[in-house]
Amino acid sequence: GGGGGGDDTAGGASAEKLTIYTARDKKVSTYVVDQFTAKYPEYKGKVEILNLGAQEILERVRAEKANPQADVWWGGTQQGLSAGAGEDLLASWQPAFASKMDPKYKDAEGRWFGEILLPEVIMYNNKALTPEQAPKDWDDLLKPEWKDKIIIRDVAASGTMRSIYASMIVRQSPDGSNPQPGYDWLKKLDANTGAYAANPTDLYLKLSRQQGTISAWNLQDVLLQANQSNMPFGYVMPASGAPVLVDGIAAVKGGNTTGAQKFMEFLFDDKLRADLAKDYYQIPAVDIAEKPEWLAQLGLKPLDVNWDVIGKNETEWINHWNSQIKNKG
Amino acid sequence: MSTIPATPGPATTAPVTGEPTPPGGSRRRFADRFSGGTGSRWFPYVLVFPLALILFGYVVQPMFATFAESVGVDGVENYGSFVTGGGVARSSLVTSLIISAASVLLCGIVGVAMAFLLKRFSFPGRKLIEAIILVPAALPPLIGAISFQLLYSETGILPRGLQQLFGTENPVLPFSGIAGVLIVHTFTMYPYFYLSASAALSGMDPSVEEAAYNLGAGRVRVWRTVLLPMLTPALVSASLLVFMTSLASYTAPLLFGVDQTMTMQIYINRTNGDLPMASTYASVLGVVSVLFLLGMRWYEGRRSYRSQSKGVAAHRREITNPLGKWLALTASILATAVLLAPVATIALVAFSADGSWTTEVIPAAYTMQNFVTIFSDPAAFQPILNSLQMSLLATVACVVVGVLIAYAVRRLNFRGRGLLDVAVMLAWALPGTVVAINLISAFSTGNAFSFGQVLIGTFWIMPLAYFVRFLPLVFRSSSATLAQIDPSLEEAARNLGASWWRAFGTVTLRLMLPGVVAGALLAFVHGVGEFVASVLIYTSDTAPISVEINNRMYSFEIGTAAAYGMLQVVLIFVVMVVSGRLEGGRRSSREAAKWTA
Amino acid sequence: MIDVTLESVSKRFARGGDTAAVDDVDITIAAGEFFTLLGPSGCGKTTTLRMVAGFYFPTSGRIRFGTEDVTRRPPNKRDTGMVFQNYALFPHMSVAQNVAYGLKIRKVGRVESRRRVEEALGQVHLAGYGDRRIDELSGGQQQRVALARALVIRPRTLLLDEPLSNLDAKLREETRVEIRRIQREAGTTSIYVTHDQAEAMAMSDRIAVMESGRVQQIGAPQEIYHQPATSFVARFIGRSNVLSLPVLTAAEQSVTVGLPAGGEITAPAPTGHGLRQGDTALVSVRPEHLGLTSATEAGALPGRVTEVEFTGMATNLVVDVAGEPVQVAAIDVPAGIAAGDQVGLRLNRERMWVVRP
Amino acid sequence: MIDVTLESVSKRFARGGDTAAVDDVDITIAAGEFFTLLGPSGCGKTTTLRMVAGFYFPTSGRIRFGTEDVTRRPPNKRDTGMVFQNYALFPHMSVAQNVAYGLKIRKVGRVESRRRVEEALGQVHLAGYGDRRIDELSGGQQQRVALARALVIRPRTLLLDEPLSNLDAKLREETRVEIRRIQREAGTTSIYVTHDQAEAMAMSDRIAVMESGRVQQIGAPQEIYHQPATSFVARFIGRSNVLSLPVLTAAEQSVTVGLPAGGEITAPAPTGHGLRQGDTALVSVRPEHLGLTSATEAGALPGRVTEVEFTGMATNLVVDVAGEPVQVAAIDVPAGIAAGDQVGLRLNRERMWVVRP
Ligand SMILES: Nc1ncnc2c1ncn2[C@@H]1O[C@H](COP(=O)(O)OP(=O)(O)OP(=O)(O)O)[C@@H](O)[C@H]1O
Ligand SMILES: Nc1ncnc2c1ncn2[C@@H]1O[C@H](COP(=O)(O)OP(=O)(O)OP(=O)(O)O)[C@@H](O)[C@H]1O
Ligand SMILES: [Mg+2]
Ligand SMILES: [Mg+2]
Repeated sequence: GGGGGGDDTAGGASAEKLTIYTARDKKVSTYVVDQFTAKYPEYKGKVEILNLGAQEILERVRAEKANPQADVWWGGTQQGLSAGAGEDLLASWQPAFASKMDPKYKDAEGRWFGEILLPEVIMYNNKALTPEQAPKDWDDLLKPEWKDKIIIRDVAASGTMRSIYASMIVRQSPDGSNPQPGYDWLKKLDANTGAYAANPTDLYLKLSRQQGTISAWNLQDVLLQANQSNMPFGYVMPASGAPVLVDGIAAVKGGNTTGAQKFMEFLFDDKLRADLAKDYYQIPAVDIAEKPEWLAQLGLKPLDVNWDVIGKNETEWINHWNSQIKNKG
Repeated sequence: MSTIPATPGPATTAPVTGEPTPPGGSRRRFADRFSGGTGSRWFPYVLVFPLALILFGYVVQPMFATFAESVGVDGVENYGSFVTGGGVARSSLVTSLIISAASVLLCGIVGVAMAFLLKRFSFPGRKLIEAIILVPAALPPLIGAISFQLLYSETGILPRGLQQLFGTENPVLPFSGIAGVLIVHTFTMYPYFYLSASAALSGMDPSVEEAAYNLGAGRVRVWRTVLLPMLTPALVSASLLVFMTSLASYTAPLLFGVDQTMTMQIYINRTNGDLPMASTYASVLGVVSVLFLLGMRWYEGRRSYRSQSKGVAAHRREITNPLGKWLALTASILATAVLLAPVATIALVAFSADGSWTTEVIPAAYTMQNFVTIFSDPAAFQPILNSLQMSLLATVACVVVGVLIAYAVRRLNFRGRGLLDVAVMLAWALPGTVVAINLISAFSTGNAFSFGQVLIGTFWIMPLAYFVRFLPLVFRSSSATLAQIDPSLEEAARNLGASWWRAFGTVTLRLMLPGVVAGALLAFVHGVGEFVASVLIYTSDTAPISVEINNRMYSFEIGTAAAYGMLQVVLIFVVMVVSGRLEGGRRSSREAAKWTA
Repeated sequence: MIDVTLESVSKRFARGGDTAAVDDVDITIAAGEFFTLLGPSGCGKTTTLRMVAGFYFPTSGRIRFGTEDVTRRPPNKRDTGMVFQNYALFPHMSVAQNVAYGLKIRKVGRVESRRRVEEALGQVHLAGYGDRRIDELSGGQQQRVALARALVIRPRTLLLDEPLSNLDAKLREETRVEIRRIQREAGTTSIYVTHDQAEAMAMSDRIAVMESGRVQQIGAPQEIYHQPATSFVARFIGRSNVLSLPVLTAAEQSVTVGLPAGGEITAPAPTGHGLRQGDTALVSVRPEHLGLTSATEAGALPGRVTEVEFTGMATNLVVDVAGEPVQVAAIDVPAGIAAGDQVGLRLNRERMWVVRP
Repeated sequence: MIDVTLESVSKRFARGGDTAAVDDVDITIAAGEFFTLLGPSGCGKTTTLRMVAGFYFPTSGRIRFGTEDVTRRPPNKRDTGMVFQNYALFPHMSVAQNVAYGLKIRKVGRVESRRRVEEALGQVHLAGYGDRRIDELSGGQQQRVALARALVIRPRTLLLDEPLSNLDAKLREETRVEIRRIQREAGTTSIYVTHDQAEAMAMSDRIAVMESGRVQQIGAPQEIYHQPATSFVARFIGRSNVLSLPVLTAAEQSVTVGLPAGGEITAPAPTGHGLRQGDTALVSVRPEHLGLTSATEAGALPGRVTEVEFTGMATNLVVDVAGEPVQVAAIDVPAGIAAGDQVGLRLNRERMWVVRP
């Protein structure tokens, strides 16, 4: 095992060790790091990747605050990263790509930056339903024909789902002052929900084994499952728009800043972004020149919601949903 | 007129000198105290102090930190929510308690029944079943629980199979909610009961059982009034472990959608960022566990379970009907099949092509691809080696420390005995995440417990975490067997001149061995499968097998994850077989044979 | 009425060496009889008892209760009350609970049960110990609990395996009177194992003397004592001197033998003894039936005292008669008698008996 | 030379009721002495022994070996060899391994160790049983293994807690000779617990008689037998009739008492007996010192036989003398004597003794 992360200068090598905590898929992270070390050979053998869940990254970074082990926090929701920033865990800086980025996709103080966009769409089992049969918009989910056909990844523990549900509330009360119509809507959705899935895997299993036929999920994963794992999944871009989540990256405060910054700059390399978009269905948070076909044809329609309102109220709303609505519709 | 000397005969032994104590006397006295064994008033403290320090540093103090956090902000309100009801807090607590109590009951029935079948009957294949029977305990996290879903849930093999068989409209007998949680708990935790009950059965004084038969008690009654009560220490030990595991169980409620449980609420609150409330849940969890522990201690302490017989009674009862043997064989095979079903399901997944298994009862297409994928990765074996190495290290440490604490708590008289007991078990009651976070906070800078070393980011933090988490397993099961052993055996050894250490090693420990081995096996198996704590402290060099499985699960490579899971199962199975040999498979079948000879 | 029958019962243990622990034993015990198994340590007493209780199955032979074959009947269906040699008390129960166990199984009411438990504890002098834990009792107290536990259920057959071995003489005597009383009142058939021959003599209706798994003699105490069948029995029951003496003439029920110091004496012998003139007869004489007299008395065996041991009631001497050590127990010995003294031993023809080897 | 000293040693158990298990015991044992603790079941013998061995600490008082205070010395530093009342054999070791255990600790070489183990097993008549597992032995055989295990290490002090209780008379006698021989040869100080008073008499240099945790009398066997200090000792050691008789005249070492049937007799009494005319003296008479005679003989106590029990060597009778049951042991009783017969009991003034209550 290696010694402590950031202060490991032994051997007088030209580059310090770089430790990355990532919530990205292992295939993605391996691919990116391979490209990175190809470009910066001094980092060969010096990059250590730990694949963790987004929540675990937060826990780890938080617990290691006194002696940070990680340099890069790669992959986390806007909420998670903001929490980290709020707890003074993240380093603040201004990379080159920041200027190209829409301010709503990054932290104002430069402590984290959006990397990819995750539109939340309607997913369906395309063995059980034809694209014509699938619901076209969020409100279609409440139709009686979908009674018990909907599978939902359990909300409280999932950043993705929390955002979708909060968006559904904000959709009906843009300033968040009156969540009641949203609650009513969610209650009807709960009535149609056949089962809550424990985690993504569970969701995929339940859906593919037709315990239900519809779900709400992020586009990237739907495409990945359908194209790489043979899953019978299709998606519908909701007519009224998809809530778009930002998944980002940050440099950990007290870590190997040089390496972290070099890595983050590299991640926004145009070529790399294009590859990731093509192979891993990522929608970059910055504009890229060369879009793969699926992205060009996507027709992404963001749902117009105020994320600050969501950020402020999410916990309360989700707690309410969890205790008053879930399984009661 | 008699040959009896009126006065005592002359002494021929070396006379005792009447000289004053030599100069070194006082120092020798002092040394005596420390080598003085159970006799010295100091001994218990000398033995226990380092242990208490470890426990304080790694378990108690972090627990207090958790508690402090929970009362820091809105403390009264947080705890109040458990009392006032209405909210989630109270119903979570109640649900958790119900699940735990029911799990104890179900695991008890399955575990003790298996122990009885396997320890009291000898039949062909018994040894194989003995090795297999612990495999369910080794089910990899996540995929293990998923295998239960694949088996018993609405879309599972069994309900769908029955549906097809009977041609019904809906799946038959699907398990969901609490029932589903209980089925997972039963099949993964019964080994606690199985192991401790079998260790206790082999250490029990058989003549006591005979006495009950002689007084006219039938087989059932003997079990109810003599054997089970005599197994109390073992059953208490297993109940504690099962109760606390169920209380802290996370994956099963998660998968079966029972979200009003303590652990789910801890997780949800952490995700919400409400750390004080999460800590409150964790503290309540700890308090409930401690209360349960104290209750069990009291219950167990009311009676004695030591053999009081004169001499050593033969283990032998000759059974009249050979039918019993064959019934036992049938029952064992059936039970094993049921217990192994989840493992078989994982195997099924491992050999099926990803995405090929949707609405069918069993997969339609089979492939070796998953294994090829794993083995084509040059680093495929690294996580396996890591897990083996780390849990072996931790197991060794658990055995050394756990056995000594068990001895101290059972046999020595000192202040704070009960506290020590509680401190050890607390580590088990705490969720793994909490233990890991505590360790990170403790070792992210150097401190006294690590001799000033920063352990975070090193190899050592992992075995240390396993040690802290799994110490209670060894401690409990050692303590249970110790309760049966007549202390006069140790006294005899001491009387023959053995130092405390020697008497302990050659007699007490030797007689405790079945329990120690049972605990060590559990610790090892759990170490190999540990995930929740590992994921927070592993480094890329020390990635354990569970993290590897989890990564593959995460990217929904369920086939390769299952293939990895199978490797883990096979590994554990091999360890079981080997340890079965080591621990005297011959002896155990001989013991069993004695009951049916 | 015959109550317990052992028919050519043998028991071999897997690791018991070549010899059987119990070897072709035939015993018939009448209903209500107090029957004792007596024999040296390791002769198979416990094994026999355990077969009757149902804990061992005979390797061959059968066991009957009355006319029923119970050879393979489970122990809990035999209605025997056994005192185990190792006590086998339930450590997780109090003294009273131990004693009450069998009553509970027999569904005796609570009040009645409490009464009987108290009575039984009183009978073994443990009144007031009911609430004690077993590990808080002395060895002898534990043994008495074991006894009370077997007595209280008033079983059809009592099996007592050295139930008094850890009690002092006083208590032992009192307890054996108690056992006998209970046994007689209820007419319980009892099989009693003891290593104490005085106890066996005092209590038993009949005694079986065993050696190395075989029964040597079965008979009433007096019969076994006065007319031992073999030299083993003669030596084992009480003490006995077995003198090898030349047969001068043999009658049907007596044999006249020559004495080493000259002279002859006629000793009673069992019918069918099969001895003839010229054979060597084994004549058993008990130490207390040898009178101590002067070395010169006519008809007495002259010898030299080699050992003197005071035992309370009597004084034991060993007298060397023509190279053979002869044991003598005398109540009133001349004061100051010591090793080396020359004495004479007076024989009593009525109290001699010819035995088989 | 003093070897073991108990100074006002008491032991109370947490749950032992009000009374102490051992109560203010003072004992001094000389080096090489064979000292016996004798007393009824539960009187505190084992507790005393365990304090000497170091398994219990006295609640108060001290224990010395020679001049060293060992009250709190750990058991393995005491060099005592103990035979436990419950044997405490190591079930996971063979017979030979059990016996060899102490030798191994004493680092005796393998060859020598094997030799000594075999010798010890021979001494307890278990040669050839070395490879057996403990649970394959009979009760008496297990007890002998426990004995061999303690003897083989030749400890400084031997502590024997009823080591022969499960052996037959024959073997017990042989074994006790063996124990005495080994003990004498090595000059081992020994504390022996037994419930068998004949054994205590035959083996011991001195005996302490205990009752309810207290020492009643310490003395040589003959002294205890013939001059019991208290009526308890008189009754406990052997059997004794303690007659309450009115004191007519009292001398320094004797007391003259009146007999119920008229007449008087002078009985020896311990110095300082403190009796005066008009007091009631307790006079102890042993059953075997009462002669059976005709009811009419002058100076004899007339009475009526109420019980007759045959015990082998002697016949025990209970004779009712003026309402008091008096025990009689007679060697030669008139044939056909039975309950209801009128008899006379002849007193022997030499064999009477005045005791404290
Ligand atoms: N652990 C204990 N707790 C309470 N009382 C006890 C304990 N051990 C012994 N006693 C009591 O102390 C008294 C003395 O016990 P001890 O074992 O010394 O008797 P003993 O003289 O050896 O009797 P025995 O001949 O029956 O073995 C007994 O009345 C017994 O009940
Ligand atoms: N399980 C066993 N395996 C082998 N041999 C055994 C077993 N149990 C007893 N024996 C042997 O069988 C013989 C008879 O044993 P048993 O217990 O019947 O003797 P016992 O007459 O009761 O003797 P004791 O008076 O010593 O209790 C003994 O020689 C003993 O060693
Ligand atoms: Mg026996
Ligand atoms: Mg005792």
